[in-house]
Amino acid sequence: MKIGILVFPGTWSHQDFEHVCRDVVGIDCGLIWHKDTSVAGYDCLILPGGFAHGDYLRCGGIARFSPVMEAVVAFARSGGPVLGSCNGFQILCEAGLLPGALLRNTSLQYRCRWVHIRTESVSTPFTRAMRPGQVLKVPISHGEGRYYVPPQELAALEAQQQIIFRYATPDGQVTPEANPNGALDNIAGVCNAGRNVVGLMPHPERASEALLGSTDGRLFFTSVLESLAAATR
Amino acid sequence: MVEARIHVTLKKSVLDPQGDTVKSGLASLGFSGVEDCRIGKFMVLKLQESDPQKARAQVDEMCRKLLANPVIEEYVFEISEVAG
Amino acid sequence: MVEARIHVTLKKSVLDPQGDTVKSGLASLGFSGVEDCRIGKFMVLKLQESDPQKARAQVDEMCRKLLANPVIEEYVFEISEVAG
Amino acid sequence: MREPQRITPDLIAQHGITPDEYQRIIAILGREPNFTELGIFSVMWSEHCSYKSSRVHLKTLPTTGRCILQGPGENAGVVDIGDGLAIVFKMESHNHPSFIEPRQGAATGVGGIIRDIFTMGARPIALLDPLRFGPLTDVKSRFIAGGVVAGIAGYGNAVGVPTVGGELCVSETYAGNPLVNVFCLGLAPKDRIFLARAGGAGNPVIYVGAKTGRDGIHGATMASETFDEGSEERRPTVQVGDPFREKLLIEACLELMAGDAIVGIQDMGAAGLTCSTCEMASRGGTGIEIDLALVPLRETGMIPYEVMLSESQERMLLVAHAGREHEVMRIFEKWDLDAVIVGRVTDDGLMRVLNHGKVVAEIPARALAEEGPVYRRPMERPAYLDEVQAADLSRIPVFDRPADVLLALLASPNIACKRPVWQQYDHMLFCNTIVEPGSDAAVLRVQGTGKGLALAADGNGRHTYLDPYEGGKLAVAEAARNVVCSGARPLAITNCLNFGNPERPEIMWQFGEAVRGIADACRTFDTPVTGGNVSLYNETLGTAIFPTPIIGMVGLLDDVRQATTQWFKAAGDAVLLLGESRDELGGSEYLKVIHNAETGRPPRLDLDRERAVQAVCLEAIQADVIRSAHDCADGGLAVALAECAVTGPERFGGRFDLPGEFRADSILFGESASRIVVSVRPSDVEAVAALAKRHGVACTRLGTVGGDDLSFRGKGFAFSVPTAQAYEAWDTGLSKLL
Ligand SMILES: Nc1ncnc2c1ncn2[C@@H]1O[C@H](COP(=O)(O)OP(=O)(O)O)[C@@H](O)[C@H]1O
Ligand SMILES: [Mg+2]
Repeated sequence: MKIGILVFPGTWSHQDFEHVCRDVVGIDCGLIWHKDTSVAGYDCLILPGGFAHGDYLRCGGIARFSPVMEAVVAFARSGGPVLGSCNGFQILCEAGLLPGALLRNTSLQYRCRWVHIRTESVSTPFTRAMRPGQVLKVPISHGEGRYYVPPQELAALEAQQQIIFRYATPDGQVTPEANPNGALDNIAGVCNAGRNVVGLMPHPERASEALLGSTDGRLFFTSVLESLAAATR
Repeated sequence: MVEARIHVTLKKSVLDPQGDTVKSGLASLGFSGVEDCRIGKFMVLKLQESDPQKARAQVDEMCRKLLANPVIEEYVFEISEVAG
Repeated sequence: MVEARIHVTLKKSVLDPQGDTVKSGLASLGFSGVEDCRIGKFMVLKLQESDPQKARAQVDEMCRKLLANPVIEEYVFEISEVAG
Repeated sequence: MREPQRITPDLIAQHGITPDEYQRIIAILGREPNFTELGIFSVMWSEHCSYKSSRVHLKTLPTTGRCILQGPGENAGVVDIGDGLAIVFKMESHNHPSFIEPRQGAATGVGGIIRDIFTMGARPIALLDPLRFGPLTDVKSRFIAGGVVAGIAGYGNAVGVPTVGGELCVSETYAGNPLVNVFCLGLAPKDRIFLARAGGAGNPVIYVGAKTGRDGIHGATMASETFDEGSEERRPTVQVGDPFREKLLIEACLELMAGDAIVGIQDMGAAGLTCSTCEMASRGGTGIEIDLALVPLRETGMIPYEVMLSESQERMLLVAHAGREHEVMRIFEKWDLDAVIVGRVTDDGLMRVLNHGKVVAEIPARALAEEGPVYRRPMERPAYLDEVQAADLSRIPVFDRPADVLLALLASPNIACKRPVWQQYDHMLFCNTIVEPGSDAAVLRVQGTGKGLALAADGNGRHTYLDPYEGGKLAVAEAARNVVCSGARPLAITNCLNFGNPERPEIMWQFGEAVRGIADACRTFDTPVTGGNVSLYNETLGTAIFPTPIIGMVGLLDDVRQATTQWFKAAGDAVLLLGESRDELGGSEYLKVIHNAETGRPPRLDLDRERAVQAVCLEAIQADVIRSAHDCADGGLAVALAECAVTGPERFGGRFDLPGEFRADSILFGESASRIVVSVRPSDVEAVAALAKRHGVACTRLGTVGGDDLSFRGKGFAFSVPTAQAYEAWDTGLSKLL
């Protein structure tokens, strides 16, 4: 089983995901250059953080047209597990694989800090190893993480339990104070209708070793391992 | 050669904190009369294209595909002929 | 009530990395004819001010003081009357 | 821009070239220079590029040591950290550009120092940003500070190099002249360091990266130029940074340097194409010939003078082995970057610049790069020193409300929490950051080795103003102390020396004394100087800034798990002071904030005592007998104790007895050097005391961690402050202003 980590020009978290996959969790992984046109041979795709194409115009706006994205879309449509973190989340939204958009933080400033997120749904390939309502300690690092969907769509997301994470207090309260960027309803992560594509602003790869302050991020990797194993069974 | 002047603005329903900040910034500078402030993008493209009709169609496609995000933004543009 | 439509753009000789990147982005999308792309800001202000003359003077001052950065940017604006 | 037809004395003067220097140019060329050559000499022989005023002093700095692989002279210093790895680091200033356009000025400063690092073949993994501004209560200074921080965030975050620490100090002295220094550190395989040398006659010279525009061309000369209409647009333009392109450059260059297709590589920083060509030729003992017609241009109508002097960002020059060009081209094509062969290496030692095949400049490269003027400028002890050093501090009244003083100090911008700044910086990228901003030094792990690196930047302009020699020593000592408190052994330093106009004897004296202090301290701590940067002419209206040497110190932890933070860990722990408090109020933050006085003698630093105190702290950390260590600096002992109590993830109270038989404010807030506050398990007190004894270092029990208040007792005072209140003051002090 092999994880493919996409690299766009300006991506910078791919090394960290590679490190966690290889050195921490022990999953086979490989980098996929944005000019490649195939993702064959990979069982799971990760779109990491960074500033693809400098995040010029709109975060992820240009990256979604990279040659590799056709293959990514096909992989997602066929039910393959796809995770987008930070810039990767923004790209997935721009590509239409996830609902909504990510806007400039209400503070108008970049924010790099630890936050807590509450797991709203464990029925995705990336959250199945978590407990419902489990609070995770993970870092954020972004200037444009304010999640937005039009009101009517929000209701639909709620109804179909497509909201996967909400910013919360350490004890799981969803409060305005716990919201670092002004995201609608404290939304930190969502999934698509097929539930196989998940995006979130935080960085699980930065929270996968005790030495770095949290191991909660590992759950994303163990989850996808479990679900892939289950799928092949 | 034609020039396209494109305005991309946030939909009314979308909060514009930058606009709000500029508004309060102006207030603190003593400009009390500012009722509202919205901030968008202004793009000027020069196209190697003689036929304004074709140009218009092209630019509209550019906006739909890349220059604006329909979830949060709307766009308008004018086309004018300019010297190469 | 008057509305001011302000365009703030980078001076010609100032590098516009965003514009350049969007230009190549459009090219890779197949829009080969794009010769140049410059990206600036577009601001719409609503002012509690009946006298267009006064409004014009005010907005000009706002631009100089806050809305534009004279070191690298230039600005133009129009004023029009709108229903409160 | 049109070329002036004749080289007039005016034109020469406008290029900042003295009559003597002009004669030297004629001697080198054997003829009069043309306009392009004059421009080339003017930038290469400018203070910034030639170090003509500072060189004689910098020569006295210790630059060699066991682990030093590359000292000053290349783009950055290189230090061996074992396991086949080397660290590459350097600090640069971007003071003046940041004053003109804070955001872009700071951004391009970050871009520039990052290029210095990956030019050597190292992947940049960390930035520090020591900053100095005027009082943030002043609108202009707040605007500058906000712009600078936004610029560093905007560039550093996008390019993908975490900013893990820095400094922010405010003082009236910087109001008209902010300081923006940026430190960058990179990691490389020890045996794959690249140097900025041209070699092998016939080898192709390749230009890579952004196109060349009229960015940042020499203001003086433009002023002299006769403008025709529409030339408004052609005035020198502020450089705008493009972190995205820089990111591509990093990846492309590192990919290229993983192979052996290139001979040498150099970034185009100040004096862009001019500096990179003649320096590579000079270092390589070769010549270089380039044709400007081949240089990718962004603007039309640029004349050779402009192309050679342009400071457009995100450009590099490299020399490839003949026949390997295609490998270079292939890699840069992959990253969508321009790569153009603009010339070749020659063996005639000349920097020959052609334009469409016609020679427009021809200068001996070595003479231009290495044989510029060197001045031993007159030095004279400034008159103000007698006055400030003789100041009778006993005339300054002792406060009556110590609790309010403590709160005021905790809230003062120099001491208050810097989170409003560093939360705007990605400081976690690469999963190396073990100790985040907020403790004495940042600690990064070195993946795959179990080792760690501690990084700190320090420098106190007020101390250096009151005594330049002591100020130089104190800056190195505090930086080393910060690194030691984090559990690391100081390895080496880089520095940024920010001073006034060197043509004034008293400024030159300040400079010479500060450098002497830095040199003495570096010898004592065995931390050689691997490079740095000198920024002179930091003046407004004839008044110089406080002389401000900033030290960037790097330390090594053999076991990164021993990384130690400054905050208390548990109630019941004993709090000890390593080192002694003396009656030293001079130059303190307390005098400034409470009495608005910047006078007296700065704390005296006994280098051997300092070394001993640091040895105790480091051995105690390595023996795992202390739980926190914090150096005692701005605000003195009371502030240091409060910081231990409130700056961590968990807040504590504590009761403390402060030693000292002198005036109360001096006991509480005096800034005697060579002091470290540590907290230890009760069972370890003896072990630490024994260690201190062995090194002949005073070890005083100050008190115990615990409770909800911070209580202080000592000769002439007894008061307490609720921990929550102390935290509030410290936490909001800066955010209220920024
Ligand atoms: N401009 C800045 N950018 C990033 N971090 C900063 C900045 N200024 C201060 N810090 C961080 O805040 C903490 C406290 O800074 P400072 O009070 O200068 O420490 P010290 O007094 O021990 O040198 C340090 O970890 C430092 O790295
Ligand atoms: Mg310190």
